Formats: sequence, C-alpha cells, structure tokens
Amino acid sequence: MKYIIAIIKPHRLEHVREALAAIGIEGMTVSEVKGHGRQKGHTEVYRGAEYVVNFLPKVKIEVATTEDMLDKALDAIREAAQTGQIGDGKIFVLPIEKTIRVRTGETDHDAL
Amino acid sequence: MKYIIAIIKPHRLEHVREALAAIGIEGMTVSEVKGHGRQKGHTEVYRGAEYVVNFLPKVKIEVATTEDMLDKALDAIREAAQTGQIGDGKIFVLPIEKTIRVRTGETDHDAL
Amino acid sequence: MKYIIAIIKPHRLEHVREALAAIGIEGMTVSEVKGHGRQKGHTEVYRGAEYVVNFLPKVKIEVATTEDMLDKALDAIREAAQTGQIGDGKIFVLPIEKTIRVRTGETDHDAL
Amino acid sequence: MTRNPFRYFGAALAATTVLVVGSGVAMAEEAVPFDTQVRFIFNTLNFLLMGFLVMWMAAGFAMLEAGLVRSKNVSMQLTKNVALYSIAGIMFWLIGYNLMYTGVGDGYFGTPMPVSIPDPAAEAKGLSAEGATMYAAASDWFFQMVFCATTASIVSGTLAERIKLWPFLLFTVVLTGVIYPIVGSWEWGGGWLDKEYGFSDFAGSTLVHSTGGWAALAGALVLGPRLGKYGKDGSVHPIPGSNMALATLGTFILWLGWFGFNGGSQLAMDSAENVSAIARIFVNTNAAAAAGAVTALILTQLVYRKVDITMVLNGALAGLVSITAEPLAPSLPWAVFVGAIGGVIVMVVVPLLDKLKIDDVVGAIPVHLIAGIWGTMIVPASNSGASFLGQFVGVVAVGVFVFTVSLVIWFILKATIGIRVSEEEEIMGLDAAEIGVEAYPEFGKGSQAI
Amino acid sequence: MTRNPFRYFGAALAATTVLVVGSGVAMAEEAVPFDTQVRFIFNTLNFLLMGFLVMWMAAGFAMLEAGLVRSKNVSMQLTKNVALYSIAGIMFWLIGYNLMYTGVGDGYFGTPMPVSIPDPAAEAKGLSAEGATMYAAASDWFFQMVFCATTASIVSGTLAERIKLWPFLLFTVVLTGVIYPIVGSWEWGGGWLDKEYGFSDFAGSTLVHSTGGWAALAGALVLGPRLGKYGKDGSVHPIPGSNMALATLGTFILWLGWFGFNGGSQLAMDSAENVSAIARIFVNTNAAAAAGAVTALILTQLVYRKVDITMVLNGALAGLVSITAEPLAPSLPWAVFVGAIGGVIVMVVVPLLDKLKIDDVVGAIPVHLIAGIWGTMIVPASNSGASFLGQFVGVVAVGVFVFTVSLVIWFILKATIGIRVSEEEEIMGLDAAEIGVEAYPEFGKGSQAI
Amino acid sequence: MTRNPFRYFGAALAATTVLVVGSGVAMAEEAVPFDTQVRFIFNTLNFLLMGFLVMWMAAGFAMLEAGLVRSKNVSMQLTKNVALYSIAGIMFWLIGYNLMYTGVGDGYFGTPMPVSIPDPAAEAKGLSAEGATMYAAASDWFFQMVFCATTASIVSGTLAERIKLWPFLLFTVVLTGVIYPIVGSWEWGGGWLDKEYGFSDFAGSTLVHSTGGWAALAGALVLGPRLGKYGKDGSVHPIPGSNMALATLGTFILWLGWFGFNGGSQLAMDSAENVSAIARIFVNTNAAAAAGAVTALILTQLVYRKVDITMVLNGALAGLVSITAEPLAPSLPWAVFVGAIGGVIVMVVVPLLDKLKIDDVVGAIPVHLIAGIWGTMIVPASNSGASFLGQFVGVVAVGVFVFTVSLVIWFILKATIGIRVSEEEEIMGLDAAEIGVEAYPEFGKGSQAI
Ligand SMILES: Nc1ncnc2c1ncn2[C@@H]1O[C@H](COP(=O)(O)OP(=O)(O)O)[C@@H](O)[C@H]1O
Ligand SMILES: Nc1ncnc2c1ncn2[C@@H]1O[C@H](COP(=O)(O)OP(=O)(O)O)[C@@H](O)[C@H]1O
Ligand SMILES: Nc1ncnc2c1ncn2[C@@H]1O[C@H](COP(=O)(O)OP(=O)(O)O)[C@@H](O)[C@H]1O
Repeated sequence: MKYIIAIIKPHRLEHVREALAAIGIEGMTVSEVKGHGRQKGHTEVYRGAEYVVNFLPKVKIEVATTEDMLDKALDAIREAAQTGQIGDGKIFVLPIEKTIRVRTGETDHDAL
Repeated sequence: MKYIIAIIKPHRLEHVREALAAIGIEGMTVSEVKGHGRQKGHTEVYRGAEYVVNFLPKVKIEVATTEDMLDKALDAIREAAQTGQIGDGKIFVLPIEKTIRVRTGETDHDAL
Repeated sequence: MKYIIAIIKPHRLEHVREALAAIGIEGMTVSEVKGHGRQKGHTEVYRGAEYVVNFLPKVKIEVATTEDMLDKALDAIREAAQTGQIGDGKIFVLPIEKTIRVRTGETDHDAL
Repeated sequence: MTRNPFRYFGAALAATTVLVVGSGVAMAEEAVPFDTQVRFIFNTLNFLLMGFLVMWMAAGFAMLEAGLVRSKNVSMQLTKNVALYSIAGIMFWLIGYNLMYTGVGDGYFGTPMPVSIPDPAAEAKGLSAEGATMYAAASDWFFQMVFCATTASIVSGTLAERIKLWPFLLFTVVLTGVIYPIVGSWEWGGGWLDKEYGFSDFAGSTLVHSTGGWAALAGALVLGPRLGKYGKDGSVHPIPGSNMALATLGTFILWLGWFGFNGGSQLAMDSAENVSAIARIFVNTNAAAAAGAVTALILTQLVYRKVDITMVLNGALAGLVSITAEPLAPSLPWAVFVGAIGGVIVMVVVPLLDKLKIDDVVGAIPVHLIAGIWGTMIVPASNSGASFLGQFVGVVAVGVFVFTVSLVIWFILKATIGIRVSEEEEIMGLDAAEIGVEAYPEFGKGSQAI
Repeated sequence: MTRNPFRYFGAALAATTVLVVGSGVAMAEEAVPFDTQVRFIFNTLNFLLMGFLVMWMAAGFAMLEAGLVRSKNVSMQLTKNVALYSIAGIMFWLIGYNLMYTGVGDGYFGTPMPVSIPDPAAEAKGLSAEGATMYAAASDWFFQMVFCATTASIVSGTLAERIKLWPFLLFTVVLTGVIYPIVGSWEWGGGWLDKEYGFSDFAGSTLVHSTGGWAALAGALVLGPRLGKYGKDGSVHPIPGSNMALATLGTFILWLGWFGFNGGSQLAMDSAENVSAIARIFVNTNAAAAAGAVTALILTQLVYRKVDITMVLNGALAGLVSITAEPLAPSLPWAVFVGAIGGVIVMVVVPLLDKLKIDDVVGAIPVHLIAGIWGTMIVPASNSGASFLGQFVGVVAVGVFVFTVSLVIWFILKATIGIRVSEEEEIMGLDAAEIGVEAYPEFGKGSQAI
Repeated sequence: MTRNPFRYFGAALAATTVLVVGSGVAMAEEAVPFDTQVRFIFNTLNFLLMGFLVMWMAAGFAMLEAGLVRSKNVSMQLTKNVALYSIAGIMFWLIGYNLMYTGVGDGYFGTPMPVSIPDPAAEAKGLSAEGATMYAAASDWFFQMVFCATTASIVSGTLAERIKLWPFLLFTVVLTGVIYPIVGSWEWGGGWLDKEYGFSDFAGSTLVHSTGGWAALAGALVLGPRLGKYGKDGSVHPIPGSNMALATLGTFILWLGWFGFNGGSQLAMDSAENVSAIARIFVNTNAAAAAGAVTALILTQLVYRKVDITMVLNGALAGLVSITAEPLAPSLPWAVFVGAIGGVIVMVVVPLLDKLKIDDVVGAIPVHLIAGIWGTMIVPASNSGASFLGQFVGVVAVGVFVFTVSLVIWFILKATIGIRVSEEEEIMGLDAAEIGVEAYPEFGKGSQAI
C-alpha cells in the first residue's frame, strides 16, 4: 500500500476530489497547509512598512491506496490539480506498512 | 521505528491520548484535518440553496514509536478511537528511517 | 528521496526557513499542529475551575529532499530550531518512493 | 409628502398659530397649554430614549452569549436572541402588557388582551382632559416591552449549547406573555406586593433579573449539564467560550443599555427633580458596574493568580443588577459598595454552581438571580421607604412563583416535544443540528475551512 | 474656555437675563420667546438624536456585510462601508442636499451647490422673524445626509466579493451626489411626484431603500455572479458567509438605527401630537421587524427543516423596510402584517434571484428593493391620504430612473476602468488584491496562521 | 412602587398643581418657574445623552484595540479596556473631579476630594436660588468622567502586546486621578491656562487627546518595542492586527461617540443658539472624520498602491481629533480641511514613528497626540477668540507636564514592579501569561483547536 501526499492549490481541491471519485477512490484526508517553493511570496504593505508573505495557502491531500490503483490515482490528482502556473504543487508517494480501519479492525486492503 | 498516522473522530482524541499514556506513550503530534470516505457528508441549505458538505472534521494523530511498542500502540489507538459508527477513521503505519530530538541531537530510540 | 517531518516551536519557523534557504532548499510545506510530549501542558483556571492544556502549539515542516542533501538539511533544521528548552521538537525522516511536480509532471529529482 | 427645509416651516407656523389662537378666545377649550405639551414631550422622550437603550441590550445579550459558547453553537445562540426579542415584542402586545397593567387592582394579575396604540392627534387633544397621562401610551408600551425582552434574554444564556430551539422559544412565549407580566403586575402593576407589602424594586432587580434567573435555574435543572462538563468523580471541566471580544462587546452594550434601564425607570423627565434623579441614577449605575468589575478583577488575581476576563465581565454585570433595585437613593460610595458585593457574588456563586453540577454557561444565575436578590434585599439600607420584610416577601414570592411555574413548563416541554438535543447533535453542535448555518465556516472545524 | 461647574452658571444667568429682559421693553424686538426656542430645541434634538441613530446604521451595514462575505473579502467590505459613509457626507454637502431641496419647485431636481451652515447666534436670532424654520439647519442637513449614506450602503452588499474598490466608490459618488438627491427631490423636495401624484413615502421605502436596491440590481446584472456561484447546469452553489455573529450584530444595529430612521422622519418633536406620533412609529417599526423575523423563522423551519439565521436576519430587515413607507398610520396588528409579508418576500425572492442567476451576496434586493416596493404599495391600505395610483407611479418612476441611470453608469465604468477584479484576484480574495490587509490574518488561510 | 400607566398620572397631576399653585400666592417663594426647569432639563439631558455616547467610546477603543493586536493578546487588551473605564469612574469620583474643578482659582490644580451627588429634590428646589447651576450636578460629573476615561483609553492601545496588566492599571489610576485632572484644571477648571493665556480647546484635542498621547509616548519609550518589530538592520517588521472587523466596528463606535464628545462640550442645550451650535458641531465633526478617512484612502492608494484599511480608520479618527479643539467655529469646508490634514498626519507619522523605533501598536500617537496638536494650533484660524501664542503655550505646557510626569511614573513602575512581561511570556502571548483566558480558543493556535 502507498501513502500519497499531494500539495495542491486550494481551489483545485474540488476537482481533485471529483477526479479521484471518478476512478473509484473515495477515501482521503485533507488539511490546510502553507507552502514555500519556487512560487514566490508577495510583498505587502501594512501601516507603511513592507513585509513579505513567504508562505502561501495550499491544501494537502493524503490518500492511502493500493499498488494497483497508484498510477491511476497519481494521474488523476496531477491532471485535476494542474493549472500550469507555478506553485501547482507536488505529489509524494510513501510506503505504507500497515493499514487498519478503526471501526472494524480490518487491515490493509480491506481497511480502505 | 514506525510512524503511526491515525485519522479519528475529534471527540475521541482525549480517549486516545489517555490510552496511549496508559501504555507509556506520551509523545504525539495532532492536527485538525478534514476527512472524506464511506461516511457521507450531509446536505445543508443556505439561503434557499442546497449544498453538500463533503469533508467532515477529523483529527490526525501522528506518533513515532519503536517496533516493540507498535502493536500495543495500534491497539490502544484503535480501541480508544472506536465508536463502531461509520467514519471512525483509519490508522496507517509508515517506516521511519531516522529520528532526531531537536533539543539534544539524540537520534532514533533515544530521541523519543 | 527522503521526506523530512520536523515538529518545532512556532517562533523558530522563520529561522528554519532561512537556514534551509542558506543551503539551497526552498521547497517546504508547513502547518499548524499541536504537540504532546515531555514538555508538560499548563494548568489554567476558567471561571473558577481548573483545566489542563495538554497540547501545545507547534509547527510541522515537511521537506522532501534528495539523499545527498539530507544530512545538511537535518543539521540546518536542528540548529535553527534548537532553543535548548524542553519541547524543541523532533525530526523524522521517512522514505519517499516517488515525487511528482504537478505543473510539469516531472518526477523525482527533477520534481523538487 | 415633502420633507424639505420649508415643509416644516408651514407646519410650524400653523402650529404656532393654533397655540397662540388657542390661548385666545374661540378655540380656548380645545388647546392644550404648551407647558403641558412640553411635559408630555419630555416624558415621552424619556421612554423612547431610555427605551432604545434597553432595546440595544438585546444585542448585548446576543454578543455576550455568542462569545461565551463554543463556536459550534454560536449561530444557535444568535438565532435564539433575535427570536426571543421578536417574540417578546409580539407577546407583550398580544397579552403581556394588559395582563401586567390593566385591571390589576391590588390583585394578582390583569386582563390579558391586546394593546392598542392611540391616535396621536386624539392623544394630544386628550391632554387637556383631567387625569390625562402625561406621556404617549406608545412610548410607555415600548419601554415596558424592552424590559420584558430582557427577562427572556437572561434565560437563553444559562441553557446554551444543549437546548433545542423550539422548546426554548415556546418557553419564551409563556415567559414573556404570562410569567413576567404576572410577576410584574404584583408590583409595577400596582398589585398585592405593592399595595400590601410596599415592596420596592426600582428598575427590576427582582421583577426582571431574578425572574429571568429563576426561569433559567429551573431550566438548567430540568435540562442537565452539557456533556463533559462534570466528571463522574465530581471534577469540573471548563468549556471555554469561543470569542472574548464578542463577550466584552456584549458587556459594554449592556452597560450602556443599563443607563436606559435604570434611568428610564424614573418614568418621568418633566421636572428638574426628575431629570436630576435620572442623572443621579446614571452615576450610581456606573459606579456599581465599575465596582463590580474592579472587585472581580482584584479577586480573580488574588485567588487564581490570573485575571479571568469572563469573571470581570460578570462582575460588572452583577454590579449593574445589584444597583437596579435602588439606583436612586444610594450615595455614590454606597453604590460602589452595593456593586462591589455584586462582584463578590460572582466570585462565590460561579464555582458553587459547579459544585452543585448546575451548568450555567454564561453565569446568568449569579449575575441576575443572586445579585438580583442581593440588590433587592439591600434596598432598605438606603431607601427608608422600603422594609426588610417587604423586600423579603417580594423576593420569596417571585422566586416561588417563577421557579415553580417554570419548572412545570420545562417538565411539560420535556415530556412532550423534548427539550434537549441528542448526544450526537450536542457533539456535532447545535448549529449543524438545528440551524444549518455555521457561525464561522472558514475557521477551526468549519466546513469551508480547507 | 472654562468648563467647570461654574462656567455655565454665568452663561445661564446671562441668558436668563436676556430672556427676562427680552420680554420687557428695550430689547423686545430682538428676543425670541422661550416657547419658540423650546420648540426649536425639540425639533433640532429630534434630528440630532434620530440622526445619530441612523448614522449608526452605517456600522450596521458594515457588520452585516462583513459577516456575510467570505473571510478573504472582509477587509474590502469594511473599507467600502467606511468609505461610502465618508463620501456620502462629502457629496451631500457639495451638491446633494441642495440638488434635492433647493429650488425644486414642483419639478425634477434642485440646484446643485454646496450647503452652508448658518451661524448659531444668527440662526437663533432669526427665529423671531416670520417664516423662520423651527429647527437648526445643520441638524436637518445631518439627518438628511445619513439617509443619503444609507442608500449607498445598500448597494455595497449586493456587489460584494467581486467588484473593484474604486469603480464602486465612483458609483457611490454619483449615487450620493446625483441619483439619490434627484429622486429625493421629486418627493421630499416637493417635486412633481409629491405635487402631482400625492406619492406617500414616509421614511423612504422607495426613495431610500428601493433606490439603493435598483442601483444594486443594475450593478449585479452588469457585474455578473461570483465565480462558482452558479453551475453550468443551473445548479446553485451557496457560498456561506464567514461570521454570523457580525451579521447578527449588524442586524441589531440596523434595527436600533431604524427607530431613528422612521421616528425621526416625523421631522418634528415640538408638540404632544408629534412626539406621540414618534412613539407610535417606534412601536410599529419594532412590530414589523419582529413579525418579519418570526415569519422567516417559521418558514425556514417549515420549508427547509432548519432555521436559516441569515434568512431570519433578512426577515427582520425586510419587515423594517416594509413598514418604512408608512410607519405611523398602521395599527399595531397591521404593522405586524406588513412586516410579516416582508419575511415572506425574503423567503420567496432569495431563491428566485438565484434562479435568475442574479448574485446578491447579502440579500439586499429582496430586503430593500422588493420589500420596499411592497411597503410603498400597501400604504393606501392604512393611510387614506395616499392613492394606489400615486404609489404606483412613484414606484415605477423611481425604478425606471434609478435602474436606467445606474445601468448606464455601471456600463460606462465597465467599459472604461473596468468594474470587476480578475479571476485570479477573485480567487485570492479582494483583501489581498486591493486592500493588502487581511481581515483575520491568523485564522483559516491567513498569512500569519502558522 | 407602581409603574403602571396610571401611576404617573397621579404624579403628573400633583406636579401640575404645584406649579399652578406655585405661581399663585402661598407657595410662591418655593416654586421654581417651569421655564427654568425646562432649561435645567435640556442642559441635563445634553450631558446625559452626550455622556452616554462618550461612554460608548470605551467600547470603541476596546474593539479597535482588540482588532489591531494579535489574537494571543486580545483578552488582555479587552481586560485593560474594561478595567480602565472602571478605574476612571472610581478615581474621578474619589479625587479627580474636584482636583480638576473645585478651588482651582486661576491656579494649577484644585482640591482632591470625593464628589458627592446632591439630592434631586434639594437640587431642584435650589434652582430658584440665585446663581444656581442650570443642570444636574450628577449629569455634569458623568459627562466629565467619560472624558477622563477616554484619556486613559488612548494609552492602552500604544502599549499593547508587551505591558503587564497591573503596572498599566496603576498608571491608569494616576492618570485618571491626578494627571488628567491637573491638566484639565488649567483650562476647563478655569486655571492659569484659561485665565492667563486664553487657551482654547473646545472639547479636548489637547486636554484629552494629547494628554493621552503624551502619556502613551512616554510609556512606549520606557517600555520599548515589541519583540521582532524592528530588525537590527533598522528594518521594520509589521505585525498585522488580528481582526479588521473589530477594528472597523471600534472606529464606527468612536465616530458615533464623538458626536457626544464634541456636541456635548457645548455644555448647554437650553436655548435655540445652543442647540443650533450643537447641530453645527455634529456637522463639522462628521465632515472632519469623513475628510480624514477619504484622505487616507486616497493617499494609501497613491503611495502604497493598495488601500490600507487600518490607515483609513486611523485617518477618520485623526480627522475627529483634529476638529475636537474647535468643532463649532469652522465653516463646513474648513472642517473638511482640518480633518483632511488629520489624514495626512497619519500617513506621515505612522512610518516616522517606525523609523524612530517607537512602537505604537494602534497608531494612537499620530491620531491623538499629533493630530491633537494640529487641531489645537489651527484653532485661531477659525476662532478669533484664540491666539496662536495661547495655543502654543497650552500645547507645550500640557506636553511638558504630562510627558515628564508620565516618564517618571513609568520609570518608577519599571524600577519597582517592572512593566514588561518576560520574553517567553511575550512570545506565548499575554492572554496565556496574565489573563488565562484565550480570546479565540478554537481558532488558530488556540488551546481548544483540535
Ligand atoms: N521539497 C519540498 N518539500 C515539501 N513540499 C514542497 C517542496 N517543494 C515544494 N513543496 C510544496 O509545493 C508547493 C509548490 O511548489 P513550488 O516550488 O512553489 O511550485 P511548483 O510546484 O510549480 O514547482 C510549495 O508551496 C510547497 O507547499
Ligand atoms: N484511503 C484513505 N486515505 C486517507 N485517509 C482516508 C482514506 N480513507 C478514509 N480516510 C480517512 O478516514 C476517515 C473515515 O473513513 P470512512 O471511510 O468515512 O469511514 P470508516 O473509517 O468507518 O471506514 C475519512 O474521513 C478520512 O479522513
Ligand atoms: N513520539 C512522537 N511522535 C510524534 N511526535 C512527537 C513524539 N514525541 C514528541 N513529539 C512532538 O515533539 C514535540 C516536543 O516533544 P517533547 O517531548 O515535549 O520535548 P523534546 O522535543 O524536548 O523532547 C511534542 O510537542 C510533539 O509535537
């Protein structure tokens, strides 16, 4: 099983959710994060003094998935999240050693 | 060392913290997340128009632990988080390659 | 590729960002989290009744990096985040199997 | 209808003519002397001015309560406050006012029937008649109505975060249409408490605040505490309010409104003595509030080593409630003393209620009920017209009546439609369960926060 | 300048002397009788008192709108509200007031020129002259100005979350300096609508509220809906407001201010009849608001199974707008009825606009435009001085004029400097795009939230 | 005590009788002529009405400051504002008022002793005596007290986010009990500044606003800037305020309250001239605020390419402070000019203070101190009764006195109990360190946010 961590632009979340649903993936966990990277922060003025906003709002999506679904999932996310503009984000895939469903105690494949 | 990521219902957090403390695990990091899965979101009406709330509030608990404590920790979390209702959440176990305590620079086992 | 997860004190974030920038690492994702560990929460009184604040505000930094940069990155984070006081936090290193840049579809090394 | 600078000019001239002519020959019998009109204007203005300040207290309660509940219950709390003010306005028209004031004699209640507002021209003309009231009936109704609404506001805070909307509103219907008017008739309506016991409650420490407080206490007992507030071991788990800025704003609004509440209760502003009395009431009211706040400030620092802002806010309000039974007679230092004890009451009663496992979310019971009793009982110390016995009878009578009737109504509501949301709904929050509109959807656990 | 307790003593004495002497021999020609002065004081006080209540409505609109937009657009909404109130104050001085009131005759507009405020001593002295106005000119200007500002406030809510700041402010300049004054001149300025049709609009259901509403509607059509509000399939995607506590606070402020809005529109308080009328207006105003709120409360529960607090707030406001055309004549039950229909209007029109894909962020069109029309058309039912035809002509004339002119101006603005932010800016939020100061930087997606 | 519609009827009749009879034979010596009473009522009403508007400014400062600090310091800021208003109320009773107004002669201060409020009946009766003051003493005290509280409010904003609670409150005790009353005695108490220099400060640009500003400046210098505000390289790191909705609400409250602040400072409303003056003051006050806001709006756009809402709010307030020294004499365009310069001052002084590393969290120094000086110095341009020299002496005298005394007190506090929280506490936030109640526990870093 794989753990997909995708950092995307906030307004693409709905697209990504739909794209994943389209290939049968419903389960996911999302959170508000701040990103820093190539996409530069902007300079603001507050009460006459400048400051740089270094971190931009992003959304992090976490999806645990089986190996066989992995590539489909990655493609779905990438396509749905892409705007072509800098700052579109990254997708990381990490290995999962074990998965458990809290409600039933089922593990791994059955737990999703 | 293993990295446990548990997605649970928010009001179970206190139980889980106590359950982990009972087996000697104090260290953990938690955050607010939103979950999507089998548990369906609800339909709301705002100013006469319906909308679906797709993502439900969940809490994510992250615990780094040693191999020997892993199963105990998983059981503790699962039991404490379980309500038996849909949406109780998932537990994922990922491998950790290195752990460092920032304050002292100790690593791995000593870092916890 | 490695996935660094660092839990640090919130007011050290700016130092860490600068330290990473100094060694050429710009990309990172951060989020607000709550931590529990050796550093004890404090007891508060609200309307005449005591309660314990168990979870303290921390910041989580996530950095995907190449193997060759790993040690430098870990050192940079550790040094910048360290105050020497209890509760300085932890750094965890997890393996990454794949990295994708959403905008271009580039993978792994090129995706950073 | 024109509204330009010259429109009024004509009217003014015309009126002047009437008055001038009126003091002449032909129309002499009709014309109301200008001095009489001035007195009528001042008294009516007093009711309108002080009345809108008291109306504004509805916003104060709304903000205070919205600030002291958790964010998942804020929309509900706001809805209840808008609704209860609206309901009070309707019920006090439909039956409340006349139940309180018409045909009470020296008895126990008046005649429940709708109020009708006289035609201004007729009312003005009637001023020359003997025994004419010297203020506009509409202004009196308005002033009395906002007091009725205040009573209902008190209840809503105590029962927050677990009561269902509609049973609460049904209770409000009864409270504003029946319970408060009946209690009010005993004293302000000239009923038995006034006639037989010389009970003295200038602006309503007992009639308004304790009445609200007793109804709230009855509700809290029937409803039970919020989930998780009290541990099985007797431990108390505080549930911090979500927004101290709103709570403070609410308190400032109430403080401001209280000048109208107490000052307007002089009921007349048409003589130097009356307006001087109103001014003195303003000063005493402010002094008591300040003393209550400072007392709670110092005591929380001494006892808890930190200043609890919610207790300071409660302290100010308890000071205000304490002085409400007699804001005119006290000297300034006495007003400070009366208010300061209000602050002490908050410090003592808030933890006491927790020991009794009575869950009062915003502290309405110490602030309105207990400080209301204190304020009423201490009246004889500054006002020789009041007696300790009379005050005691009033406090007890109101307590027994309001508490009993409220208890019965809460039980009936519980037994029929139920008064408490399900455990699941309580955890999820009343906003999602009953209102469907989150107060802060983009913050914290809000549905738009991603 | 001294201000101690004895300072005034001298002045008072002096004044007394003048008056006493004035009624004597030598100065007889100069002295203004005290009764005349009292009338002048009451009328001026009416404008000042009611005026500051209406001024306070500016804060009400600001809070209501800040609560009903998303957090990323809150600073913008606040900025617009502070700015529009300021601009109204300047434009209504520069040209608006005189365009509305000076030299209208029975025509279509007056003379656009700056207002100048008379010297108090001269004005007071002039009171003895025949035909003197019986209130301070400055107080009248103040009272009229805050009405002008209200009109502008209405527009800002509808167009929220997508309009650029400066085009909005330019429109405000025209609205407060030209459009509103012209419409006002027709009726309150004594122009054709007043003279020829006996149009009756006591406090401005049409002249203020519908005017604002028509301007908002024109803007909404030219501007288009917010991104993502309407799906291509005709679906409606609600965009929840960020802060219900602010929205409720804003509504309470407006409710309070409305006593000044309607009560002050009696324009005089110098007789028993006038103040009695004001009192009656207070009661009717409150009744209509309460009825609007309760109606929306009940209807949302019945129709949607949950109570939508934003609709309840809109319901109260629609009740207020409905009664504004005639708050004096109705009996209390009739006021309840008029207000309740306001609540129904909100329930019907809010979803209707969505069907028409007209994106009205805060519900200003149902509340101000449609309820304003309703309130105006129903006047003849309680006020026999008004005719159905006259009301109809007024409603249509105002509608055609304001809507057309607004449309033209919005189009000109669109074609020249553009009125809408870019898609990217809309997604990012107007605060980041144009204000540069986030409303809540530490919460949600705020830049300081890490 | 009855309160029913018929209660007053009796009293009214009785009073009428007294008055009628009083103008007859037997009681002639006792009766106060009704006209005198009317004057007394109007003047007292002026103080009460305008006084409650100024009291409301306490809420305005609280909201403004709560909005401009970070969320971790909001409860502290709110606590300070409630506490300082309460303390001002107590200190101005205990010693302040008489220190300011009693026995000042043409000297430097009066007699510090508690105020006592006269009995209304006695005060009313005394009206027939020669030299009687023509307003209720209590109303005067109330009006003066809220001015004193305003002075203290100004200090709290500048020193936010790093000062300890108790030293701040101790300073407030001295400021409201001693410093402000002494300065006030020089001018409003009829002391040397008034007598010898004809200093003119209608409503307190210098006496209230600059006094607060100087005390704040001294505090800021002794206290030092917030951690992280200024880099070692001279860079400035802005620290955005947490809630622009509250800051805007606070500004609207202050704007509203200022009508009372300036209007009430006419000190009398008992003649056509006085009320006309009050009306003119309302108009000028509003114009200056509007001009200050619009100026800052335009300038921030031009200079920074975005409109900074905090500067617009500061601009409105600076406009208000600027016109406060002379809100009556200016023509409307002159009021606009005076206010607009207030807006310019904000634009210039805010960054200037940062260059000097003086950390003024809310901009109180530009708004209250510098605009206060500007407003005072420009008085002679519209009021020929004032001289440039007299104004200069007043500004300098107040500045030297308040700044020096404040500096000494701040140093004493620093040397004894310390005035600044530890670095650790400052990072953690003052709410956790000293109040123990978070303002927004469920949002952002709040302890209940999980
Ligand atoms: N090395 C990294 N580790 C973790 N997150 C990263 C890393 N690099 C970028 N990110 C995340 O991806 C987001 C987008 O990256 P950025 O370099 O700005 O643009 P792009 O995705 O177009 O290359 C960042 O805001 C950050 O949240
Ligand atoms: N594949 C997944 N990857 C990541 N998180 C998931 C996944 N599936 C579920 N979750 C998380 O677990 C929560 C509960 O899952 P759900 O399917 O609703 O119920 P259950 O846990 O009872 O199976 C979701 O809200 C989501 O946060
Ligand atoms: N086992 C763990 N798993 C995940 N996070 C941990 C773990 N232990 C500690 N943390 C995080 O690190 C933070 C600091 O840890 P703590 O034990 O308090 O101090 P120190 O870092 O000085 O050892 C905690 O607040 C928590 O967020």
